[in-house]
Amino acid sequence: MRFAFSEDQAAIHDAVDSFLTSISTSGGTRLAMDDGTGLDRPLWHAMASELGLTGTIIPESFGGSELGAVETAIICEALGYQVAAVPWLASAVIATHAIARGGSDAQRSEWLPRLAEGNAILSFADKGFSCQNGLVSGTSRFVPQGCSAEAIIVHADNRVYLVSTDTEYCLMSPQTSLDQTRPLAKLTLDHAKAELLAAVGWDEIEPLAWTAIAADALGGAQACLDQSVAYVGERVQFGRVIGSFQAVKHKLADMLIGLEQARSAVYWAAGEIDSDGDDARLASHAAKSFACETYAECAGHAIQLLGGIGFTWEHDAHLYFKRARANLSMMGAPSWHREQIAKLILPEDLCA
Amino acid sequence: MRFAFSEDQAAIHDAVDSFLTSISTSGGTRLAMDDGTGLDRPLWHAMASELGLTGTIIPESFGGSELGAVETAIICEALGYQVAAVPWLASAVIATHAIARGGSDAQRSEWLPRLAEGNAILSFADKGFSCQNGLVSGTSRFVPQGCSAEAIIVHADNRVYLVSTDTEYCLMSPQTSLDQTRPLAKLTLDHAKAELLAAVGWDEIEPLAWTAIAADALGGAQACLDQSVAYVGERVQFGRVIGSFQAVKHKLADMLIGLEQARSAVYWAAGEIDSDGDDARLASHAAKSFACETYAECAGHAIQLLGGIGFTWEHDAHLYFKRARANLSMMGAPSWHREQIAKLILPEDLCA
Amino acid sequence: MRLTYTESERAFRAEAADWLQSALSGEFSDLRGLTNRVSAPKRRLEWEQHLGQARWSVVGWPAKFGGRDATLSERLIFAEEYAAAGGPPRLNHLGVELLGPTILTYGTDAQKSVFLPAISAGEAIWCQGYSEPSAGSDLSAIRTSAQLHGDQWSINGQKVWTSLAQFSDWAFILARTTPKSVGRDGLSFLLVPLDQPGVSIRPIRQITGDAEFNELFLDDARTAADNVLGKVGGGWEVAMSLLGIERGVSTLGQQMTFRNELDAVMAAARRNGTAKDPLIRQRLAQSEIGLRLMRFGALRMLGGASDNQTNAAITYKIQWASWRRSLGELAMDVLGQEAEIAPALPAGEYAMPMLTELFLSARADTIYGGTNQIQRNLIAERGLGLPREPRGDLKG
Amino acid sequence: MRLTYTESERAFRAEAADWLQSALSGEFSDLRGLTNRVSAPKRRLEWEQHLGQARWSVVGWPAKFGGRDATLSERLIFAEEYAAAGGPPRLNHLGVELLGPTILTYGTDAQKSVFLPAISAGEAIWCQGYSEPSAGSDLSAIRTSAQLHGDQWSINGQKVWTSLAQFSDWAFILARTTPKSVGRDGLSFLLVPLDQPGVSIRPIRQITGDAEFNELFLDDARTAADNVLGKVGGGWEVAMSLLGIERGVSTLGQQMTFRNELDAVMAAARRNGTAKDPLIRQRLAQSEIGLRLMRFGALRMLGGASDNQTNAAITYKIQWASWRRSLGELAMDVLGQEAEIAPALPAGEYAMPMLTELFLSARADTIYGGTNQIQRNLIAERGLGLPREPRGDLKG
Repeated sequence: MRFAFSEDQAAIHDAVDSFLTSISTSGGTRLAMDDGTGLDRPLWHAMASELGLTGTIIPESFGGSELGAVETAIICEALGYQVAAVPWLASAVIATHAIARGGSDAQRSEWLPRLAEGNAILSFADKGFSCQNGLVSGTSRFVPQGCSAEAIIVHADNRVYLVSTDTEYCLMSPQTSLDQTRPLAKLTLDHAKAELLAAVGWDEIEPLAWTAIAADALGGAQACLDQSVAYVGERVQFGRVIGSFQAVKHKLADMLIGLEQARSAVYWAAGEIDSDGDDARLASHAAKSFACETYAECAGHAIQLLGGIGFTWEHDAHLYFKRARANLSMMGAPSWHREQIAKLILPEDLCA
Repeated sequence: MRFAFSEDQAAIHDAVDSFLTSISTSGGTRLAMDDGTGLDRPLWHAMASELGLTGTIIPESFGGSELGAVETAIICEALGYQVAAVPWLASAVIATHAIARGGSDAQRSEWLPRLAEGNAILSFADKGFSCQNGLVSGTSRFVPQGCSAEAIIVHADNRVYLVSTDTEYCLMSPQTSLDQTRPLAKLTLDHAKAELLAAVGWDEIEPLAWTAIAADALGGAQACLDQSVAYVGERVQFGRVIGSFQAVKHKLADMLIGLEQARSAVYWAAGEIDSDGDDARLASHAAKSFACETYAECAGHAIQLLGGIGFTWEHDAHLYFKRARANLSMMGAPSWHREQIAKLILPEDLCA
Repeated sequence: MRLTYTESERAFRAEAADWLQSALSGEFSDLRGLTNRVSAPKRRLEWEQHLGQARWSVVGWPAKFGGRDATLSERLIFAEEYAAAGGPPRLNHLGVELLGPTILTYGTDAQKSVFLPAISAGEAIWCQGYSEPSAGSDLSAIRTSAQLHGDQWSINGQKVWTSLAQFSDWAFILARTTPKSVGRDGLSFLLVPLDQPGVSIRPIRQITGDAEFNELFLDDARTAADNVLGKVGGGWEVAMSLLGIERGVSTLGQQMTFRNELDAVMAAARRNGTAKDPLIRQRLAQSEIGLRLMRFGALRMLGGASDNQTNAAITYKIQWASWRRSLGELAMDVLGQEAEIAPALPAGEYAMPMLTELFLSARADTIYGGTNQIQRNLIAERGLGLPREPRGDLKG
Repeated sequence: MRLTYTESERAFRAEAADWLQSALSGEFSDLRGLTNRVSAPKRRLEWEQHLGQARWSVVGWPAKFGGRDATLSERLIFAEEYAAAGGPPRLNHLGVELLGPTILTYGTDAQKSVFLPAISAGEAIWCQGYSEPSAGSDLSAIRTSAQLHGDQWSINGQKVWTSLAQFSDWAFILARTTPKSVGRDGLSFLLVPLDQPGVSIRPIRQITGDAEFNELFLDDARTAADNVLGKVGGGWEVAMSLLGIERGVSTLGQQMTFRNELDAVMAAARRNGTAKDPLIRQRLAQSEIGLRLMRFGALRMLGGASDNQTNAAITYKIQWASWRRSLGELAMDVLGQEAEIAPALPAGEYAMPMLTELFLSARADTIYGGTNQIQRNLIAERGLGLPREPRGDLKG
């Protein structure tokens, strides 16, 4: 039993970190916000071509690097740190995971190589749909970066379908959403032809998806802490840097306390998924609820510590604050995840 | 509309405060704890004989001073401040209120004059009983100062009964309870003869009872704050009085913020009861839940601020801490009271 | 303690309700239910003037300045009815609620007769110039200077977080009139017209997408020598008195807005069924409690209750700011992902639904007018007598 | 990252489980399930010795001092099995978990060979003398002095909050060996036998009714000149290293106790039906999460994870202390008024049911070993590099 990154994992961590630190800027994110796509194309292409990050969970035989959940979490964390506006979570993690795990050889051959190269962008719709006779119908207003996706992984009754967006039975419309770094689109399917990804159930997709969102939250929370620490170390009021006041120090300490637990949660969940452990579901519920709440708190504290500046559009604090909120509600609110944990630890037949 | 004490109320406030400050000591409370009764007899007799406090809500015709809920709250607050070990809440407020409001002329004549003089001590049992053919049966382990009571006000199916403890059908046994200032006794009634207090329902007793507990909590919380402020103004660590550290100041500020709201809650509820307002029930639920939680927090913070000292038996902090807990659970936990408020503000037929 | 209304209070309520109802369902029906503080400034200016003509703009002021000499109860009643009728945010909030009462306390007769009628009539809209880039929590670090040149003050410096300055005619600003003075000494409270070459205003876009706040640049801005409120050099006292008012009577109207906001959250919870969720019910109940306690706290503070009136006042700002922040979070949890979607807007524009905007804007509540941290200092020092923190000697 | 166990780890687990099962269902069955830290001291001393004879008392220590050279995983496994078997609180917790590892780091060969076998064999029970009446949060304000007289230290002063001193043979104490030194300098870490005329011990009764803590009066208490751990004058470093251990590996065993406590709360909730209450379910789930995260936090901290290992360590104390305090409150809410009742006891005695005692004793967790406030300072200063607060010049 060992709870630390392997050498390979540590190397990936360092490589991704230094790559993103050098190439990802909030300027890129803001351009992607302004044009409404939430898609920082230069960054996305660099991720694909320079580090092959778009294919990390794709089998080597389809052009990927076949890495695990821990590596996925490492990359999510780094992208979250940058509030990067890329469809990584929706396309390279969730949709790719569904196809790699659930697709037939034909489906895998059709999609995985293009996904690995970053040439195909997909998204997912986790609620609001039903399927009859291979035709999917329903509406979801919550499809991340849906307007950039050529196909959607759709969940209906625990089965997973692949639906092209390029048909008359599919209507995808843009919306202004709170978090503009991953804008939510409205998807309506009206008896749209769907391919079943037969080898996987939606519940098998969830743990990695939850953990990936949690890892994004972890990275974002760390960024909020780092930016706050930097600011309070420089800002002077009452003749002292404000970082010398206990009210400020203790708030930052609380952020670090939360973050450290969130970090344990994310990598515990990823480790459980990688080792097919009995606790994979428990751990990913824990990671999703804990890390996302920590992010929301840290992003809120950052605004508070930055004062007026943190409340301006110009400062990046609100990008984190809004993404934190989006992470919180995406694929189940914290209280829902905790209730699922309660179901696991308090089996009904054991209750009075 | 005026939300301030009348001149009479202010005078009662000052008189009770200075009387109790001069006569009530935690030494008296501790003696009452040690002998297991939770009954500081010298204090009780002084309350009765010197200020007539045992008869405040009794009509003048029965020897009382016929005061209202605001005055009751004022006295509860003062007794809570002293963690006084007297059966005021159970006997002089709840039981007396039940008889004064619900008793026949005969019942009132039998009990109220003796209650007014402090010569009769009663208690109450709010759950665990049923009545058939005028005979009450059941068990409660939560009768405050029950071993000192000659009769008990028993709630069964929203009716209110008066049961003597001096019969073979009534078994009252002492227990060691967390809060020794108002020890809980175990009461078992086995077809005990009961007198119905016909003119009142238990639900009519509740608002004043809840408000009285809340007022006790308010006083206790204020004492915790005052004692903490005094201590941190003297204790030196790191070459400074610890009250100059923001971590300490801000905790105390939070205590005051809670207290001020608790104060509004208690006197709002008392005012609503006195003016028979539509919101009497809402307000007393609010007071009970808010003030009791504030007390629990303030008592906990006081221990934290006092450090090791606050954790000793010798220091009074634990008397407050334990009484705060007892107030919290007596007659409905805060979450139960909030759920009742939710029922009032979200009538079911208006919900989707 | 009297929680019921008198006959004449009930009559006052009926009169106010009738007038508001007729105005907001007639000529000003476009403003009914508006909640955004930067929307429709031109119409809201007309609304100020309409209120003024009917003597409903400043009911608590003396009649000779355009008010009705309303009692505290009546002011509360008017605020309740204003909110119930869906009255829009007051464009002249700062003039009506903060500066006016301060002029009533510190103004000369001449100042009163010039400035107060203009406020009550909706002819002079005011904004507040306190904070500066280096003087935020530490307000006494103000650097903006003012020097008397003949019969005029010449003012130089920069203010920030100046709410609604872009719609205002005047600003009340705190400036250093004693050269080389430090801290609270040597400051004066100046009344400065904004329509002049020495003043420029740059709106600051906020996380809501709106620009309610502004930067205010003063480059040899001018005002008449007697446009000082209180004593020259005595500005700190006036400024603090105004902040006290901000925490005091001005809050009753605000509470009615809070009532509307909480009602909107409850309505949303009923609509989508989360009103049946026990966790949500707890939080809705707690919000209801919090709002009621603010109301009675304000009444205690304003009603001359002898029991710790100061403490009620001093704890009020952090109470409402924290309450509203929690309400914003509750609203988001009630609505779930729904709250994160707005109707499609032109690219580059950004506006969220009302309850989402509440969630965002509430993040400023715990910052402006003294952060929650500064409030706790103040409560500990003034309310509990604890020692102040040692000041450092670094320059900002 | 490997979350599974190896073959040899599974074998170690089986061996430990077998031994513990047989000991605690046989000769020591009276101690099984005991949770109170002051109960049955004599039997628990025998238990220490029994563990020592079978080399289960200090599994992580080198074999030559009575241990088994256990790996981190094995230590974790032993702690899990110890808790699962219902092993009682270790009477020599301070010797085994804190002092022993510190001697392994700082001790001379002579000290190791004298003190370590005595600890592992359960022949020397230890307590800790750090805090003093004027040196609590500010530990460096220690006044207890020690002066060398010939081949002996003479020690004078007073220690407080000395856990389990009444059952101990030795104390490790921090004393000022450089006269007139201040702060962290001039302190030494002394090993002092308690059975001597210069030492008196007064138990302090706590809010639980028990007396786990003591005052320790040192009036010309004596110890041999070479009973100094680390350098003379270098006691601060040794003391801090020990506190680091307190926050480190010693916590794994403690977590198993937490597991038992949480299980007891869950069992109570199932029994009385509150396990169906959605509010209680949220809090039980959150407690479960918190406990799991402590476990993985500890593994991260101890397992040489490169990612912020220090931060994991530095945030650990406040995590568990706050977690346990919440658990105590949850336990009370689960049990309701039931929790407030104990079986009738003789007058003057006071003992609460196990979960109520948890509620009470948890109030000390956020105080001893550095209050939550001190922990936050430490986290901000060491973990985040924020500046220290200015020190004052008042005398305590």
